Amino acid sequence: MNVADKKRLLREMLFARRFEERCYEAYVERKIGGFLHLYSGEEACAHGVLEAARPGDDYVITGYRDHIHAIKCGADPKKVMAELYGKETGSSRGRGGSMHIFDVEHHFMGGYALVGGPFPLAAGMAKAIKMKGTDQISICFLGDAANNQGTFHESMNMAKIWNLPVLYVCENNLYGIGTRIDRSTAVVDQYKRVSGYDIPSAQTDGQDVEAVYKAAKKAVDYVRSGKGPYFLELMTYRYRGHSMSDSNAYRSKDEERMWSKRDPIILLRDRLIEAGELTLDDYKAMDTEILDEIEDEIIAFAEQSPEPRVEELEKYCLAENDPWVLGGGR
Amino acid sequence: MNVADKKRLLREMLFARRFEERCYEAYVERKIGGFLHLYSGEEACAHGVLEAARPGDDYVITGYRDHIHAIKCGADPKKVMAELYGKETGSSRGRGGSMHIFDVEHHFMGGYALVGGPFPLAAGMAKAIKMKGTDQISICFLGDAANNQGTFHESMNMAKIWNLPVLYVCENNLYGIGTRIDRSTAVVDQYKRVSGYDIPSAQTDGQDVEAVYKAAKKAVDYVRSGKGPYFLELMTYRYRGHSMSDSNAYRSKDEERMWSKRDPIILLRDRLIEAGELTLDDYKAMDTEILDEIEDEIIAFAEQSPEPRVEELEKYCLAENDPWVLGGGR
Amino acid sequence: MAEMMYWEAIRRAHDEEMANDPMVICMGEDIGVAGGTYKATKGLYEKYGPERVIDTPISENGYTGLGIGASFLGVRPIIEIMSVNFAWLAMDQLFNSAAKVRYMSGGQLTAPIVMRSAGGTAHQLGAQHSARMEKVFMGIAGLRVVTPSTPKQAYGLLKSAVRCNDPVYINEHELMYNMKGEVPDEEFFHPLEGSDVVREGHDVTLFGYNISVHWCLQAADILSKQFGIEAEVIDLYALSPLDRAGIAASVRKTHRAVIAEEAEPCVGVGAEVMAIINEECFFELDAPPVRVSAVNVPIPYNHTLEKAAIPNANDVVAAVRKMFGK
Amino acid sequence: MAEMMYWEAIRRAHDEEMANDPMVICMGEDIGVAGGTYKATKGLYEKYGPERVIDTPISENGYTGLGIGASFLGVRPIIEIMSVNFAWLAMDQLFNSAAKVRYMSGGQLTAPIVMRSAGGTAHQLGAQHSARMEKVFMGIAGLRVVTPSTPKQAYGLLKSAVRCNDPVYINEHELMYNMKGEVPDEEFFHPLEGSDVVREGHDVTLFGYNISVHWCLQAADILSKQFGIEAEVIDLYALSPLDRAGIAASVRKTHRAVIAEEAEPCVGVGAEVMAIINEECFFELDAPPVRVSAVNVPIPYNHTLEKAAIPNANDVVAAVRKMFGK
Ligand SMILES: Cc1ncc(C[n+]2csc(CCOP(=O)(O)OP(=O)(O)O)c2C)c(N)n1
Ligand SMILES: Cc1ncc(C[n+]2csc(CCOP(=O)(O)OP(=O)(O)O)c2C)c(N)n1
Ligand SMILES: [Mg+2]
Ligand SMILES: [Mg+2]
Repeated sequence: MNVADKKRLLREMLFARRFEERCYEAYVERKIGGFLHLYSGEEACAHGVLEAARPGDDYVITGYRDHIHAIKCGADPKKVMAELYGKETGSSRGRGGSMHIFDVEHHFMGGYALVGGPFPLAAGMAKAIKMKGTDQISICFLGDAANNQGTFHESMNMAKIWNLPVLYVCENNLYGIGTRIDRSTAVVDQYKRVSGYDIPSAQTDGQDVEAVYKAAKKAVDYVRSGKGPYFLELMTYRYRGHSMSDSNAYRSKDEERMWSKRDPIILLRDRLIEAGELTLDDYKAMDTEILDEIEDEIIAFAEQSPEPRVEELEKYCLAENDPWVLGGGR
Repeated sequence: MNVADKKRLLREMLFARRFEERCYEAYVERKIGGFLHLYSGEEACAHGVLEAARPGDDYVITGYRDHIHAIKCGADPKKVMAELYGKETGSSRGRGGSMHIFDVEHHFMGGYALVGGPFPLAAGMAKAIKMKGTDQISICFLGDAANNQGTFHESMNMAKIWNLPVLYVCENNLYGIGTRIDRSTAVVDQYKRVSGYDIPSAQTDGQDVEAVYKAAKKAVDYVRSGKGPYFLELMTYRYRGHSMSDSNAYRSKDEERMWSKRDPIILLRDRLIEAGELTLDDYKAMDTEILDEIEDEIIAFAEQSPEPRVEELEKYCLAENDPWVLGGGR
Repeated sequence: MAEMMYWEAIRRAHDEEMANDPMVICMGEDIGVAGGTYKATKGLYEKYGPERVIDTPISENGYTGLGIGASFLGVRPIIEIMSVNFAWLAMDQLFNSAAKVRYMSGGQLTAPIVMRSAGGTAHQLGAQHSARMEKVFMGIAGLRVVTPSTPKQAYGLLKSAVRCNDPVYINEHELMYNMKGEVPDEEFFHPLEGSDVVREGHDVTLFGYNISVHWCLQAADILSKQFGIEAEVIDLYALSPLDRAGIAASVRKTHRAVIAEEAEPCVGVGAEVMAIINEECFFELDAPPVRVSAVNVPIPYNHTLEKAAIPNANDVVAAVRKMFGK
Repeated sequence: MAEMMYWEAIRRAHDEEMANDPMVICMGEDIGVAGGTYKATKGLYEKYGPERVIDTPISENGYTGLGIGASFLGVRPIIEIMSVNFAWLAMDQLFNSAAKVRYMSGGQLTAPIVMRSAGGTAHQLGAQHSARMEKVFMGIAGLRVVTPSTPKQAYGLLKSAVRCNDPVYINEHELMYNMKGEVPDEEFFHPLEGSDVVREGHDVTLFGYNISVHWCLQAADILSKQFGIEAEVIDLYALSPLDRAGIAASVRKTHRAVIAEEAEPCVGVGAEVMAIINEECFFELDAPPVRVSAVNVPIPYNHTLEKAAIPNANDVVAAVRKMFGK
């Protein structure tokens, strides 16, 4: 990664943080409803991995904690925010909400709310890629606790026997809601769990975006070269509760403090400052610019956008005017 | 195992073989309906393992290929055959059929027809044993292909984190119906698949009942001592098609011949003869006795037993006269 | 008689049943250390320990099956599925194992489990967290289905369900956990079959269950005050088996029926109640029975669309007015 | 017009669609090398190879999800679930992913998969292999459900299902795979909505689907010959959405209705058709509609009990005779 890339990444990650924190406020203001799962603290995961891939071209899928993955793939943050506001201009036309961001144009194939659901979907996208013969890959981001779902096992096995171009990224933030990983999981090092499928894997610091990038590069190259699936575990931490309705009482302040010392944004910022590539003032200016952009463009867009029309409630349930429903193209 | 035990085991296994082959005939004669899965060729698995355990006291569960496990637990072969005949005297009163033999009195907790279904049920029985604080164990027999079901993964993980006294026995006969194990499974050595749950495991020749007994003894002792779950893989082969409706065309004659040379009954018989503990005449006499018993007692019982009464069609669906349905014991 | 919230009533039932019988356990995701998403098991982990209040991995089919297996040996597990939407993952064990084992073992073995979950559409939880699935549970022989509309029922139904020898599914509602109501101070077991007349009337019967009972009660009030129509309201707290006699008795009296259900109509509670009415007392009807149901779509996130998808008391009123031409 | 068997018709549809579009694949347990339990994919492995005719591991939810994911990118998977009883394991992906994705993505993404399976009670397969689950599939928005009663329908419905942009579930019947019937020689696409009048009559309408259409036809014959009752028979090959207009039109003509279903009655096809009749043409009815359904039990193994649990043509005749007091 060259300096320009690093600076861009820094900006992207800072943008992600500010975006998520602004969602928090909007939720408190009751502009956003439903379940809201924020990515603060985990930014280096999506950014490091996708930087090593081809966002917008490779196919990406994840769970309910999905805003940032969508944006990094190329989704317009305005549309993502409008989705959270439930507006017709939202990325899913206000029908999806926070857990169901979609931007198919940019190959962001959605956020799904059933834990473990995306594992087989990602393998399926890889199967399609393989049939088409392109050099794209399928990338699935999911949490640590999701790996206890049966779909994990079934998908790893299928991905391997059919040699599918899929990269599974485990964002291991040590908890599934309020349950610590060691209370739910026999083997806590997630990268070790795929030995039963003969899938190569690695575990990496998920707070250092450069480390993530390096590990992901290797993983992406492996998968893209046609060698089959790969499993990458990133050790990370979420700053906020599981969702907005989570008290977060199950974690110690000490643990939280320890992790906040390894903030992915600060880590990269300080490294750039140390290398003389950035000043604190540059950083502050960047931050101000981001905050302004979020307020003046993104929130404004979401606020001003229209709601879906009630007359269109039944739209998008089934395909419209599909000729085969009548038994043929005529 | 002393000589008397070995001779008894030989008789039990020969009985099992003759019982299953007689089922085959009865099916052809249309006395038995539905799906019928025979155990011929795999006798050393159930016998070796349960010989090392406490059949009738330990809790045993398996899939649809279940006659012999039930009998080894203590189920009366007459009742098992009557079940196959669909009679009221059958072990499940004619309601279950071949795939659903139950003998709860002897702690044979049933045959289940959904592949992978018994994995969590077995863990649950182990949980109950643990709560009761007895030194019983739960034993689950299932096939190789069942291990690709999500319940396998979920159950192994739970059995380990809760340290449950359950022994999983994989009867690896190399096929799931007509699909060879290497076509459906990334890691064909099944005992290796449990490393992802930190469960100890072993692989053993499943045709040599003494070898099975030895490996099972170790496994049973481990589980009974409270150390947690164990996984035992037995390499075996079924002689017949998957069920009576299976053409068995997907296996080569060579392969079949190779395995028939390691017939579990012949292996033990010849070992006893070689050691001077048995003559071929003894064996033949034993066989005749078994055949007579099957015909004169077992088949006769099944034939002569009455069918369930149609008036009792709705019995056994819900509990009868359960006081709590009316809101209390009064 | 104390007032308590729906969740408190459920918690109390858990607590009493666990105190009464050491074989009663509860299990589910985040029910232990965290006390349960809807607080149904709050404080029980501290009281009964990790062997009886079990935080499970995210393995719905697995831990449901584990509970069923334990129940074979006399354990009485109360299995929480956080949201009914996740129950699709556990249907295999619930239906293929629990609901069938008594029958296919010729009565030897039974699976006395309780499964409970939050069902129903709450506030903007989106398509994958808003399904109403009671009809799926009702359709299968060997399983009982109940659904509490009040804290009292939530308490008493769970108590009886734990002791009943059949597997019982309890359908709770996400929006009702904070609802308040009277619950008797003394121990109380609610029947698992039957139905309740919660308001007497003679012009029309409004059938509801769970949250829709409240729409019916509201609607009955409006109908009485504004239109002079006296509606009888029946609470179908038992969805399987349904109370055929109770349904028929009320229709014989009022000669008209409206069924309010939160779910989409197709093969739902409304259809079944209509079928029962047709079978039991067709000639008593003065007008065709009507169902008030959701629009047949996955539930949208947008609040306005969401509200438009789900029926409410006004829709019940409108249906009755139309029936009476008022 | 050639005679072929139901399984041959399904096989032909697979073959033609796979030949027509390289993105059509099929997947399931033992469908490849072994040719499929009911031969629906016989010979296709040899013709199209392992990348398109895929023997899956025993991982129903996994491979269903895999098919859905592939369909996001334009693949058209035909997913076989060997027996509908195993579909409980795959409901999560079918309902939570395939049926909801179009709606919750605001129309961006669709899952044009076909899932097909043998449903229905065959010969003594026992409780875990004999469930009839069509009602479960019907109740969920976003999924189409069809069920062929003849080889011609089996062929034409699968062809249209493969091309349709919605997910489609096809309910086949274990006892019908060897049934013979005419199938047009030229390519033919059957509509996925509507219903067929398969026998005209004016005294009563018998509604059937899949195997129960044949009971209705037999019953109509007996009724005509022995009792002078001329029954109209309607084949509800589309179970979701149901043909409200077609159902109502026939009842307006005959004023009487009997619905024959192989499944237990509770929240089933019979209930829904009765509800539709009540909603569409209640005042046209000369008698209460009747459903002829299975007894509400898991299916027993014993042959006599099994037969007693499942309805047949005689039960339809009896229901009509009772209705006419004959
Ligand atoms: C099938 C299913 N079960 C349970 C839930 C409830 N739930 C939502 S998120 C979650 C924890 C997931 O943890 P993890 O996979 O580690 O992801 P993280 O939230 O930590 O990013 C649970 C239990 C769900 N949404 N779906
Ligand atoms: C959930 C489920 N899927 C598929 C089937 C159909 N089926 C029955 S047995 C079987 C193969 C199982 O093979 P294995 O576990 O190796 O046991 P074996 O028959 O070889 O003893 C399959 C696919 C089933 N009964 N249940
Ligand atoms: Mg996590
Ligand atoms: Mg096998």
